[in-house]
Amino acid sequence: MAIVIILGIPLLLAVGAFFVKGERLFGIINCLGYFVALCASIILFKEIVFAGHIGVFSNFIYLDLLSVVFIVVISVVAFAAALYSITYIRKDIEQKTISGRKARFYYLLSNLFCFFMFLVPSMNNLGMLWVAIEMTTLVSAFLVGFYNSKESVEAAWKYIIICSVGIIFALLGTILFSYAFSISGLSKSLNWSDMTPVAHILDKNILKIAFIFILVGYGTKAGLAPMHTWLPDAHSQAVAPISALLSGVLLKTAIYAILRFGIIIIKSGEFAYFTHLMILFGSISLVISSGFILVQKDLKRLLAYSSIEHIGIISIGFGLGSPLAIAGATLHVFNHAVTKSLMFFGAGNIVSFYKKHNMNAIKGVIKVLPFTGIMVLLGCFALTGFPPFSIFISEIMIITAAFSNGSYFIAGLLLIILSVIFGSFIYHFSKILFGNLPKGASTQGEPLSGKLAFLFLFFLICGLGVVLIFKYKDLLWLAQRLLQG
Amino acid sequence: MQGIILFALLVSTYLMVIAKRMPALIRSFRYQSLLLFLVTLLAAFNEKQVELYLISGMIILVKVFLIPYFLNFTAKKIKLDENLGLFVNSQLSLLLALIFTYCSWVLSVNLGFGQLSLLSVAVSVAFSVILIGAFLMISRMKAFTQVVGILVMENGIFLLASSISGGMPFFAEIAIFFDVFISVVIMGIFVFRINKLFTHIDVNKLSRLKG
Amino acid sequence: MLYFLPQKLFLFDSLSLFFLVVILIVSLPSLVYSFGYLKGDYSAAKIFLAQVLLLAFVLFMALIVSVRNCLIFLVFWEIMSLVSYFLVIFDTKHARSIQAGLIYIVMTHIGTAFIIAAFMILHNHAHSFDFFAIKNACLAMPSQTKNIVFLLFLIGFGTKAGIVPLHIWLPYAHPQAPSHISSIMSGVMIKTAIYGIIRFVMFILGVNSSWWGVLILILAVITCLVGIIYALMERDIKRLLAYSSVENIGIILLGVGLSMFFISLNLPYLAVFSLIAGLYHLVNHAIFKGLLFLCAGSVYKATGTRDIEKLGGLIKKMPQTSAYFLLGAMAISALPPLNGFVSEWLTLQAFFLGAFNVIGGSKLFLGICAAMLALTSGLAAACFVKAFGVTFLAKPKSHYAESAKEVALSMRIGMLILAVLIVIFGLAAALIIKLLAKVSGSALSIDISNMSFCLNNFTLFPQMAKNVYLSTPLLALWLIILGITGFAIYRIFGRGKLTIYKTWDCGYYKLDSRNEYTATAFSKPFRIAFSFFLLPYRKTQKIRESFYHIKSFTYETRTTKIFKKYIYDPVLAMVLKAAMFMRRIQPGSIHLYLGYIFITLLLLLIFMRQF
Amino acid sequence: MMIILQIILLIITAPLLSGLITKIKNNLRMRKGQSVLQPYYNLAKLFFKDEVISETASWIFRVTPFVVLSSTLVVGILIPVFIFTSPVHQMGDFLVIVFIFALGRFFLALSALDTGSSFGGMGASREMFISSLVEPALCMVIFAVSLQFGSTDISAFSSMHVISVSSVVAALALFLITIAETSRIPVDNQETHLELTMVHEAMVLEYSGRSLALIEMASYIKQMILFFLIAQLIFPIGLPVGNFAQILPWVLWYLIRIGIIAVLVALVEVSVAKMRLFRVADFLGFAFVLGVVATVCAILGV
Repeated sequence: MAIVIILGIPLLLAVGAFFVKGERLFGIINCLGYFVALCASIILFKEIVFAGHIGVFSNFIYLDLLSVVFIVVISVVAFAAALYSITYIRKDIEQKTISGRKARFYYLLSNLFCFFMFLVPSMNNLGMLWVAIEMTTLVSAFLVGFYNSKESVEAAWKYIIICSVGIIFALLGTILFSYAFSISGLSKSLNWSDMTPVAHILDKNILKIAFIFILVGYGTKAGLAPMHTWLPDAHSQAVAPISALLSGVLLKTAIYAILRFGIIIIKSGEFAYFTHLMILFGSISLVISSGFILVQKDLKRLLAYSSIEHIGIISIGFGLGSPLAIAGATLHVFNHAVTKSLMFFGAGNIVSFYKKHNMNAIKGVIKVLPFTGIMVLLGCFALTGFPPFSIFISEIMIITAAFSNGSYFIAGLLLIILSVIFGSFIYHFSKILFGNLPKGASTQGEPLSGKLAFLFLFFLICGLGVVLIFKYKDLLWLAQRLLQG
Repeated sequence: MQGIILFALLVSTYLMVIAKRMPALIRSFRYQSLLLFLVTLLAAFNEKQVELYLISGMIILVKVFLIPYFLNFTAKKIKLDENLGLFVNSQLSLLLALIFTYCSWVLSVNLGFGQLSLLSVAVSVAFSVILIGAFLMISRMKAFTQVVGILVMENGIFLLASSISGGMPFFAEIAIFFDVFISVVIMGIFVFRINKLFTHIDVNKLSRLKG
Repeated sequence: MLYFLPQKLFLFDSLSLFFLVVILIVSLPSLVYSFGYLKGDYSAAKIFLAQVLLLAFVLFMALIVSVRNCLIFLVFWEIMSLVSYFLVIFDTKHARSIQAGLIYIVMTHIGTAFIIAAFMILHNHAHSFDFFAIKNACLAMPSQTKNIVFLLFLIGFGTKAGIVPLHIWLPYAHPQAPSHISSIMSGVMIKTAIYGIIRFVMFILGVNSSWWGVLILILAVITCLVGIIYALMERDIKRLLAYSSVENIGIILLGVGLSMFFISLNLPYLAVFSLIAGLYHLVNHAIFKGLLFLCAGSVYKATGTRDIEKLGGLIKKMPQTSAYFLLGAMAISALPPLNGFVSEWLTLQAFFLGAFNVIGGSKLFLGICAAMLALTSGLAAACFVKAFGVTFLAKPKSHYAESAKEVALSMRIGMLILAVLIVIFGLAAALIIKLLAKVSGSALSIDISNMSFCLNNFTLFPQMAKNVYLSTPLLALWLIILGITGFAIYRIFGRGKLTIYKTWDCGYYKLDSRNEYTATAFSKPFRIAFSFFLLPYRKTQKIRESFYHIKSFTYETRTTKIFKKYIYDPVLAMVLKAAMFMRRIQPGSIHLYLGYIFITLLLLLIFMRQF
Repeated sequence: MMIILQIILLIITAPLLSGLITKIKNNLRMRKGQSVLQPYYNLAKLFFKDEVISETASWIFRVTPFVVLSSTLVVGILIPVFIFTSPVHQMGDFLVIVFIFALGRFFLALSALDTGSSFGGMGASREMFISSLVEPALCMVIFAVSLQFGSTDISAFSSMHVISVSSVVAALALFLITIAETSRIPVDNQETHLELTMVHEAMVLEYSGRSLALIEMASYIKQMILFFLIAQLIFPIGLPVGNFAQILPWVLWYLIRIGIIAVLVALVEVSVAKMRLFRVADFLGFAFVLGVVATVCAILGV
């Protein structure tokens, strides 16, 4: 019943946000709740690894390995975000940027947001999956427009419109899938647990067309270029913890959705089709994002584009489809979620101190905020795939897989683009991190809970990097089962 | 019978394409929803399913009354000038709409529906409604048209769903209805906000965030 | 299958041990030196950080040369780059060190990308990352693949080693780091790249066609000349040393490339011999370049400037430092009987022996390479005459030099150790060569039991050469004997008293430091002789009061860094241009964005059959 | 024993050569000219004069004369001039000579910079420039020569007794190099003290008295050795096993050969004008090309 806990806690907290006065207190309750959720998700993971899959409420909620992996990722990032929110929101209140009422509003929405994100991987019915994803859009739109400035409202509008349109195409795709299922003379159902086993008898042609709609639709949500356009706006305007959630896990839930349908496509024997499309979009995302990263001026947009790049890597990884690649991609989902959250928290601190997004106006962060500065520096290296941090491992796995699949072009592209992106990252961050104190600024202390969030994530980045080296066999074993459906 | 309704539905969509002003757009959207309601009602008659009756009831409730009412309400509230701001003038839009219809017919054939069967007509109408909805969103300046566009696309999808797979599972349908309604409300709220901050709802002018 | 944690992780064959020794030889004195060097300039916490980083740096270099698994190698390689980056940017207050660090880390990362590619291709054939598994797989590898892998390795490791034109980062990064770090980077770190080339190309991949050696020889010759010519032009002493590191890498690669060439011609003895020469120069360069950087650091510490035009006369103010620097300069200019001389002699000898044993045009090729090496050593001598002369001799040219004091004890000890090593490696050449023979034998997996390189413990005697000997102790002995003889004659027969007086000033009565010959003036003949490559240009600026009376007149002459100007800058500009162009696809119009989605969808539907 | 003799003979005969060249030059210029023994007088005079050392100078300035002299003498005992093989031939081979000369030059240049006079600096700069261009040419010549008998062994070289095209070309190259190394017209001019023209003289400008004498001595010996090498290339006669009986004709034969070279040098000196410093590069480039030609000839075996 771990899943019920996981789904229940955010709802309870959302309700609680109304009644509990004092955002400080509630912040602590909040992060305790998510800590419980985290533990529950890990237990769930254990269960699934042994049981294979779990269905509750007459398979209304149905989990297999893939779903539970995503649940774990979500719970980790949600916990970190909750931890970080305590200080962040308090700082905002002290600086009079938001009122106490608004803080509670924030907690309400963020909890709903988390709830719907938890819902996505646990839904069995593809229609409900769609609904859940659409709801995440609707809820988080408020969090994007939270500060109610011109930019943030514009970003929110673009976010909501573009994602809704994309998602409508996804709905179309879903319907086509169900059509393909219904004409195959089986009982009417939208459960992937029913579809996957019989995928081979479905009409390939319809499936292919349907998958295009799915890919474009959920791809929009996942931020695959060229449908990524909403992403930098939304991420750069959202509240910092929410930016972390958006780019850390929201994109991944969309990826999850794509994979759900992808598995059906693979099962129906159209593996090459799936591979080509995924790799195509992955490569486009890589190239485009690298260009934007190179000449970016806005700190948070820079991170947003790097999310696009990593989504590209992930989809290439899943596209390659060999166990190694899938293991790599799955790992990358986790690693990127963790690392990117770290970076967004750092960016949040920096921005809230300098009151600017423009990187030309930010100097000497390491002197002003030593802790954040060092964390961001290390995170920057972690994000660009330096050992001993975990992203290096997942990237090397994907590259190895690409080479051993013989797709040298993709591998070469990966290597080149990664180097370019690395270069531009170091360029931007060495500009903002080092250098002398800006006039009138003094070294700032940082409260504990903020530091804890950083350390928790950083521990995961480093720890995983090391631990996985030892656990690679289990990893591959899981990866082989991952896309079994 | 059903064929005629479908044809009328297509026509109502074309009416939207040539609509230059807000009320006209909303009115023709209302027609479209009504026709959609008729289609589902027919399906309900044929298939003798309770859910379908319920669903058609919801259509007439949500799409024919609630949403257009809400849209009109907001439109009055922010008393915008009623022009939609066309990128593409209505004649050309109509031409494009026809082309879209043709494309969707080709697509439906590709999908393997029988030539000129009622099903294929329904599917191609549905697709063309979806495409035209998307086209509306792209080719009209005002924020409202984008909301309407999404609704139109949603209608199209609903038509498709009800015509090819006899609708989705019941609760999914309900959820989707609910969802659509929520989204419209939220978009309405944002239209308010935009109007408050920018003193216009001309989304074409919303271009502070670049690159 | 991917082996993340291999069963057998470490490999301590003689090659690894050799490199471990080299690392230690330079690192320990630098460590000693650092205590004195860091004191005073930094806070205690920062000094602690610096020492920790230094130790980590040394540790990871040691790990690099002792692992036996490509992936682990890669991990340590990257971590080493990371640590060294932090050391380069250690003085975060200087914007220049940030930029230097940027150039360094980016270049080295690009290099690593090539290395990764090479490893992956090898992995495809071997299905393992273990060195020996790959070594076995390489026997059956098609030569086309081998060539590709070789080129990848060459670019990848060449970037780290600073082969021209990939040397671009080196003159930025090395001077900016604290001096003991510079000495380690220049002395050891770039040698890890040489280790990579020897280990992966010669030991694992195995040389299969002669153009590999030829290519490396040509590159090496270019590297030597370019490096030393730039060094001649420099007036920042640490940049000068950095460029001369480029040159010395070239000399080392001459040995290595020659060895490859001979392997492909199946001349085992010569292959071993020339690899010995290369390795010998490698360790020598580690020692004397380490020493020189430490001395430069002492000068910087004592005077606060690195511009040799502002120095001078330090030989009286800092006698020990200057003595060490002189020793280092003599060694690097290959003067007998010091170590640099031995290794350069070995390299030349390798060329000559090779020429005697190959046929036809190769003889000429080798001869010309040898001549170029000779030219390099001539230029190096000139360069270090300039460096030592202008920095330490004559009168102080500015207040920086006048206020100089001899540096702290720990620094002097650090330098002393290396200075002693220079002499030892010069005189005990035969013994060392016996050891190096084993190393290169195992590196090339050639049996050296019936090869002899020395007559006895004092005399080198290449077996293949007809009675050619070299005995540095004997040479030193005779030099001293005859020198003393000369001195004796001077004392005994010489009459007349010795007076100290002003330098002859042609009757111009106040001769001061402004009349001295500057470094720029010293290098002028070279600047003109190599103007086709250096493209020198001058800026003159007159400030006139009237037409007749010029108030002030500034004149500066610069040289063009052609690789930066004609290769790197255009490429960078192009990339940025492309990026700026790409940026235009996102002008902020939501309709356009929706259009993208729509168009993508349509295109996919149209071209569906292609997927 | 023999080697001591050789050194002494070198030391004795070296100034004579210089005097000889000067004499020939003067006569060619239709002058009476100084005596052939003039260099000896100069050395003696210098040796007993007082010495002045610049106050700017450091210990480098003082040790330089001994380093220069000893390095030259080491070459002197390394090359078998009158004897078959030097007893210290284990000390090194042909290539070592290049490096040993470099040692002397290095210190000379440093001492020139040491006094802080701009003449010294100029001389040092030019000297290092010329010598660094000499090195490749010299290396090429040695390469060409040693190709003929597959070794860089000196005794083999000095006992060669066949003359080939390659060795003649090599000799020509070596001749040019010698002109540059011994600071003669057209590269340098020993007689002038005009700052624009002098190179070697500028370096030793600050030296006086005994130190100067030692340096002069060293340069005489160096010149002698280089001439001997040329002579050996053009008139190769295998050396007999050295003993006292045969030494006398040997010295004569040796002197004759040297004399001929001296005449050639003198002819060149009077017939060409000194060239600009930067044309020295072309001059030595030509020497290098000759070296290459010699190598090609050697490869072709002619």
